[in-house]
Amino acid sequence: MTIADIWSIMPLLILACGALTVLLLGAVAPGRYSTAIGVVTLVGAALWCLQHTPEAAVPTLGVALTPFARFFTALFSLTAAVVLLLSRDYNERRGIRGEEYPATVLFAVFGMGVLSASTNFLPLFLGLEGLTFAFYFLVAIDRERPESGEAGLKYLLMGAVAAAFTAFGIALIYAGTGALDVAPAMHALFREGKGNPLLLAGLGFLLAGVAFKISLVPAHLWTPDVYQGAPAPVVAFLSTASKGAAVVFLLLLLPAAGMGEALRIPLWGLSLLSMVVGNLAALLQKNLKRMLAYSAIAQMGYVTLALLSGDGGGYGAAAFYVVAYTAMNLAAFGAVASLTEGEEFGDMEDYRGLGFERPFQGGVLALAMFALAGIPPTAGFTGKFFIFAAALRRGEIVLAVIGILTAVVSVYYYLRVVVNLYMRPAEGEVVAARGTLPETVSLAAAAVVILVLGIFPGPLMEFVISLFR
Amino acid sequence: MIVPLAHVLILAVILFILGLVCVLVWRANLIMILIGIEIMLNAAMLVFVGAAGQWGVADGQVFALMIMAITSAEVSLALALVVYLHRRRRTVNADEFNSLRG
Amino acid sequence: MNTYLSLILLFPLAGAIVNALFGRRLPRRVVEGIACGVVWGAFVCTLLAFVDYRAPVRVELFSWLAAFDLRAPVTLYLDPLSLVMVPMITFVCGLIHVYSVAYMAGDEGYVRFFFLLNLFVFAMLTLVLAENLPLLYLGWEGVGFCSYALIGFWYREEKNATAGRKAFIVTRVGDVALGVAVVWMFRLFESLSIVEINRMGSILPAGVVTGLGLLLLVGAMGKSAQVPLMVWLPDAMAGPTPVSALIHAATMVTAGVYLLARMYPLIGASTVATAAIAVTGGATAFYAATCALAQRDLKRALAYSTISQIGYMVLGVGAGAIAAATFHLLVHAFFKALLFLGAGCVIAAMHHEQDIFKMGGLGKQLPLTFWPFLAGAACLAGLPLTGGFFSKDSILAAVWQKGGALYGGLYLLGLLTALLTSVYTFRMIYLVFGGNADAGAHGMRPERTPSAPAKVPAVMEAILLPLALLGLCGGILNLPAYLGGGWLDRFLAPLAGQGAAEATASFELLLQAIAGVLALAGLAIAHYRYGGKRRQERIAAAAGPMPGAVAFFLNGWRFDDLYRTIFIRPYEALARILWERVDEGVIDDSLDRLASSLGKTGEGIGNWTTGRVSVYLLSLAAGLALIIAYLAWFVF
Amino acid sequence: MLTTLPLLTILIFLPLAGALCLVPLWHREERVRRLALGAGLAELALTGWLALAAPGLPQVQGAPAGFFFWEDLPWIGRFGIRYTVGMDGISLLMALLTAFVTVIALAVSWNAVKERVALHYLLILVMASGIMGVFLSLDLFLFYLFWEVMLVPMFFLIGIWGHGRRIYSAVKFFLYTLAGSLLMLLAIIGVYLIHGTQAGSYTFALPALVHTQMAPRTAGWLFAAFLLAFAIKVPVFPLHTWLPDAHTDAPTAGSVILAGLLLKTGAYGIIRFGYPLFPAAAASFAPLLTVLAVTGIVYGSWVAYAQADMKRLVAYSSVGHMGFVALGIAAWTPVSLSGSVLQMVNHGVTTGALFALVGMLDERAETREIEAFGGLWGKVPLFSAFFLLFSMASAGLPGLNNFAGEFTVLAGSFRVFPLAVVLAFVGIILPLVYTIKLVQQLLFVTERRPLPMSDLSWREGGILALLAVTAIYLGVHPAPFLDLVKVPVGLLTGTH
Amino acid sequence: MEAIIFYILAAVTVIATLFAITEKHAVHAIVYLVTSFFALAVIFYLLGAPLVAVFEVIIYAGAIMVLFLFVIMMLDLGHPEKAKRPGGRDWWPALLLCAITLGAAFSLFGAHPSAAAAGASFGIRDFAATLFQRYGIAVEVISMQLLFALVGALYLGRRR
Repeated sequence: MTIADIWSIMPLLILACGALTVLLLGAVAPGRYSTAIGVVTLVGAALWCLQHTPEAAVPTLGVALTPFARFFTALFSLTAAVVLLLSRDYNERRGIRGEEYPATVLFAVFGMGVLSASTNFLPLFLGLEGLTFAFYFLVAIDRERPESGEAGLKYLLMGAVAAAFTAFGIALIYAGTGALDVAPAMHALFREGKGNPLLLAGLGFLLAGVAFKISLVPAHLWTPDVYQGAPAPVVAFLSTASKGAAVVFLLLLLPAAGMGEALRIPLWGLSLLSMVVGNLAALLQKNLKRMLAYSAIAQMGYVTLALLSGDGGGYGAAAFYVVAYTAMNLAAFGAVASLTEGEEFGDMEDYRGLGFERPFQGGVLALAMFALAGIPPTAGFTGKFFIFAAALRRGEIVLAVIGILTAVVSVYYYLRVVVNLYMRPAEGEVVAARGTLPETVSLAAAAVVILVLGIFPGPLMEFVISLFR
Repeated sequence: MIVPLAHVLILAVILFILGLVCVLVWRANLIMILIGIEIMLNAAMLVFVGAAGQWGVADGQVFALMIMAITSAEVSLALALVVYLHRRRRTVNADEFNSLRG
Repeated sequence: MNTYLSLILLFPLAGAIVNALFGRRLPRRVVEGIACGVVWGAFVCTLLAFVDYRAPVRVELFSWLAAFDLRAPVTLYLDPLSLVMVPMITFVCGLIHVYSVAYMAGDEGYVRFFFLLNLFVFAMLTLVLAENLPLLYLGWEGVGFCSYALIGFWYREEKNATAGRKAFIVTRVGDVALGVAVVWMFRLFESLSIVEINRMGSILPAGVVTGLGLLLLVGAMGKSAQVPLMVWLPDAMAGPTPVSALIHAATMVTAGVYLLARMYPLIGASTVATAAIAVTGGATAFYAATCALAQRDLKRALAYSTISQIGYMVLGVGAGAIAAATFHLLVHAFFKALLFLGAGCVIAAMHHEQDIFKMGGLGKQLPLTFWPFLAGAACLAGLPLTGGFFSKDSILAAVWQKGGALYGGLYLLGLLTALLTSVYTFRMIYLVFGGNADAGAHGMRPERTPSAPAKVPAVMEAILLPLALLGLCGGILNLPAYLGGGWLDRFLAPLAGQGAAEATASFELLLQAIAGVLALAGLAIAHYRYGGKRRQERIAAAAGPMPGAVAFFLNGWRFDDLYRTIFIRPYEALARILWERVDEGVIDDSLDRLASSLGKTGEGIGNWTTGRVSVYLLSLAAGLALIIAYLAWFVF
Repeated sequence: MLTTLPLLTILIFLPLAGALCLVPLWHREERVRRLALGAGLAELALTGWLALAAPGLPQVQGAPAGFFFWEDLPWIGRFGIRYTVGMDGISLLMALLTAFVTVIALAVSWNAVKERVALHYLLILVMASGIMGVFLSLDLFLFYLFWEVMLVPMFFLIGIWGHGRRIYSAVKFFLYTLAGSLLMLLAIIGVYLIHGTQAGSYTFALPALVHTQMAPRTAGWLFAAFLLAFAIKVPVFPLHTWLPDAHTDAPTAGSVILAGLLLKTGAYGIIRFGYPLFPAAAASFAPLLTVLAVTGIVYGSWVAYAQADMKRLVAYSSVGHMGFVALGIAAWTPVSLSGSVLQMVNHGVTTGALFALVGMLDERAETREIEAFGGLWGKVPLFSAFFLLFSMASAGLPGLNNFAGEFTVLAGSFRVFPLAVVLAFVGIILPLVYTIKLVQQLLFVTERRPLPMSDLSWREGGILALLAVTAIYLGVHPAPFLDLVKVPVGLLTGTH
Repeated sequence: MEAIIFYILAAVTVIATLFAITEKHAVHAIVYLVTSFFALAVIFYLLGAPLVAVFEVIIYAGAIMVLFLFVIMMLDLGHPEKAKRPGGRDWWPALLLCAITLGAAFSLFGAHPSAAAAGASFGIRDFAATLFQRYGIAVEVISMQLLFALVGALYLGRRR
């Protein structure tokens, strides 16, 4: 390991050191600067990723900070920074104390960074497990609410089983090729005939495991429970960065493998089921976070559609959508978090009239809903547009049509939130919190990203596509 | 290699399935579910070790070791959670944790 | 000439606009002055134009509809036909405006009244002077609207408003046919100009011409209250009497005749169409005459007589006697306006009592009304040497001249109608003016009606005189050939196309003699039944239950009931069914159901999330099993 | 020279800028009203000036024939998406209508809206921007963007300030229209891809896409998607059921804009995009569209007759009137198309006015039950006169605006679909039937229930007078407007 | 010879595991499992992975399973009378799914062309070099993860 090596993985080191610093500082001065240090670390890592161009990737470590990796590391870092900003006052109000929380967030980002930078299955797996592991803990972190623990348990059990699937899948792939490097293994997949059976089996196990992470039907069932049980900022993080990382996982594998029929059909089914089940189940949900969970399932169905249309530009579309989706969900859950005063507002009815009582948070929440529904000029629209363009170019007409129809259905439940915010009067005294400065800043940032990506998606799209050359 | 890789794989997949069965069947007991996961992970390790032997590279063994490490981390957190929840609910029946649903 | 023509239209329009915009701020006299002034102004312009007239002129004022080959500018066209119509219209309108000033003296809604009246004049003149069909249609609908608004002028009474509505809708039915004819002609000729269409009509196959002719006929039926679209006119009498006189007797209702005459060069080529026109006219004439026999309401009786007379005109057109029809149109305008205005005087005198069985003895009390009214009645009945006699007779002569079984039958029907006309006319005279004023002493009159008639303003009665003169002497407009030939015939000759062959003088005399005898016979019958003492018996009988036939005629052969049963009720019921069953029940409900079933499905799917983690794990494993099984299946 | 400015961009974004200016004045309602109206008037003035100046301008370089103004900027390069806006005669007419109706909508809500005033005005202005964008965009992506953007403010208008089942109606409106337009989005992408593979360069620009060659089956499906989206907006029977609910429950300004503008975007879309992109498919769909259009004409008017709520009645009447527009489009002759465009404007004015009138009644009596009223003529003559005028316009009285459009449509369509035209003529009676029934119930007879009633204020009178003058002008002298659309219609139908 | 031992051990592993998962006493199950892991460790050894074999014994059988036992005892779950074996309704869907997966996996493995290459053997040195040179970052990650496992466990274990 040379200085150059260290230099090349500097962002990862920054994140790791940041996590440790927060942890250590917590022992010295409990809960004082942890959020600030966390945010600074994350922003620093993000800036490093965006600014610094290493001379060459260093494959010997199994990780290479390619532009792809740096982009996603930066994205996840910034997401985490926003989450930390959102969490600070939320945690205070909810009585979640201690430096464990910010440190674990940093650790999760570290895992994501490793994952995005991996060229080898081992770090890839470890990154994935590391970040999932961080979330086991984060989901269960609210000790005041029994649901939080329950959600953590469910997430952990599912996650562990999925991890076993993933591990077994990787093992089969390794058995088939004798190499843990991603690229050669994936190239070998469709080299002959219909595909190497052992590799296919491995990929099958892998897919089943990753489906859990992305929460694709039928591995989606944990999602509503966990979203409902976990604290809102954690859900904001879980639904954005964690899912994003899982998509990154597939983005690292699929382009190298190519989209053989053996791979296409399972993805096709997952995408179809997710779009249909997610959107339908969300329709009459009464709990906002559960509703958003089902919506997340559906949204991931769209991302899967993009993934399986990779040859038509779908990888770029999927990456773009990850960014857009991150902004939208940060806005949505961020608004929920910043409105929380005492108990979280679970029931949709709790949001009645808040659009006028809390104009800023309500407005951001409404914007997020429109964005998730894919109404222009928001990132949700451009993202969906790119996905469907890719799908049609790849010839996935049936799935595209079904996707569009389910998108229509989905608008209903997004609108329900807006309806409650603006069209039903508040009952009794409004107990929602007024946003604090960090919350306002983070929500505003998310909103701006949603709008900017909705109106000028060009530069980001251009950049994202360049990642897959 | 003392035996064909396929045999190792078959043993591994049987183990894996047994672990899966354990996970799926023992809904009444969190501990048993965790044990099932351990069995599955062991099956994965077996594949790694077998493949490492087959291909003659150490990566597989390293991976197996890492799995072991991960497992220990996971089990410790999982058991902590089990203890934590048991303190609240006095049960280790996984299905009794169903306040979140719908 | 251009100026005159434009002014003819502009005057009433300006009057209408001024009254509409400022009428409520102007003193009453000014409003009335403006209203009357503009019409007389138009009349003066008409006379000037008449004097100036040499050959047909067209004046394009400005473009209206213009899209590619669809060109319908506001273009006026003055030819003999319109030239004879316009003076009549402006003159009668002028008189009636003046009459109205007195008649409406006590009404608060005078601004609206005069606005509508002026607007009507404008629309009517537009109709007559229009050079192209859309413009004609504008006038056509414009008069319809004014008619609607004026029938329902006393809008507080539901009956009046409903009558206006009925008139508007029923005439609209005819308008549809007219509209179809217009667009069809546009399709055929790529032009909407009446002149051009008439010129090019001969190139069309007979079937098309027949179709167009029938469509135009239906259009005319609506406006001119011909069978079967005649039901609106009797009800239209709900309007103020000057309106009835102007719109529903003299001018608007004859628009259908005018239209047919206008388009005769085109449709005359089709024998089927002309025959249909003739049959319609004849049937209407007869139908309305029978109805008029049984009417109790003075104005309704007059209304049926109007329908009947217009039937004659249509019959005339159907017989190709454009000049005769126009002749009758003009004369009828005078005497029927006269009758209505006279009726207005009567009604005013009777405190708005319109039942003729409750009148009587007015001949002595209102002599200034009675005598002109009698003159009008003579014209209507076609007593020899009155204007009505000549005009009606020229139509009948033309029909006879046409020959053939159909026209022969129509001629006989016309004669029968003439007899009936005479009967009902004089029945009316006897009942209204005959007998004694103290009929109330017999206890038939409701107590609330004061026995003494009210004072009728002098202006109103004065107006009757010129009309009576015109009606009586109208004959000189178009004397029969044996008296030196008619001016109108010659004037309208260019239009008539293949006009009826000239009858010999002696033969014509014979025909006229027959008609004259019939008219007198009618008078005799009326005298026999309603004259002298028997008048009281009839009145007494009328108070009792009606015989079926009388009721049948009184109710206009029960066409109203028929239409209510087969059109109105089903329409209303279907509207409700379409709305509640189809629109909300099927179309909308299917969507709502789709939505709710989606929601239900979603809830069902949501139940999958049972909260029990074992189910989640099972589902996860199922996913794995499916994927692996598919892959295995795929590899083999 | 003023014409070197990016006038169309200004035109599109001026209302939006106005809307943003409202934000600092949030709680100062009187100023908000004035400012919003000022923005609307400025927009109207600008549009009017363009309308006067446009015909004299030389052909813009790089623009297709017939366009007075043309702005073209790159936007999302990789996908060939450009910010392309252009104005030809049809767009100009629609822009005029947009600015006009916006001003009306702003003015009618002056007193009607008492809560959340700034937001109300802001939404109207945003919507004006969106609609203006729809009428001016020539890049399909851009068009789609505006197409959906304009839904959102309307959703809020109905949902927040509406009556009755406002939330149901708002959501229904949104979902219904979105269902069609999302499928259209797929079709847009489809055309884009087909064209791209043929031409080698991907673009969403309409002028390029019209040259795409397509297999009939493909074209049929794509056109069907376009047609569905537009037909829902028009609305064409049987896709109309969102309309009565939305219109009825919307606040007055919302109804005015819905009827005046939103419905027009559908028809405009078919004219501008649907037919030119898929001429062959459109021709094969024409009989179907005709049947639906005629059914809509008859059916809408028929159902309107049964209504007890007058706003609903007017709403159903819209179904009938817009059927004429659809018929004219289906026939696709120069005359019928000119008529359709004219009818779009006419319907906007007439129905907008009727909604304004009904809104004024509702403001006073707080009911829209037809049965509740009666004898208004005696109590509020000015109101009644306007009501009668616009009712007659709606019933197609010649000399008023609707007739000009309807007649032109019918005259133009007869060549292609004679039978349909005959039936549509039957559809001319029916509006009269319900209109004068309404007039009779409202204005005539005597008062049924004592209701608080006062005649029009100056502001209301002014609005209605403006509308009335427009209606009469359009009825008497529509030639300038028809001339305006002559060139584009000629180009669209291939007759010059 | 080694092959025969392998098959015997394989049978032992499978049977021990089978007992483990059907055993209703958690403590007994863990004992069976430890047996299974011991057999597996020997298999690892036979397959040329002595280090993994050692760790299997130390960590799995030694540490993890003991941890399980601790928890069972701590939570007082060791009462066989309370324990309940899964009923039939719990078994059949699981067995069905697993049978499908197993069959499919078998058929996929069967379709795999058996690789002829018998790799060279390698020693602990190679293993260590691979671990710390090639996968240095992985060691970092795993150490972080273990640290956070500790953090998490402590956090959850903390009494309120």
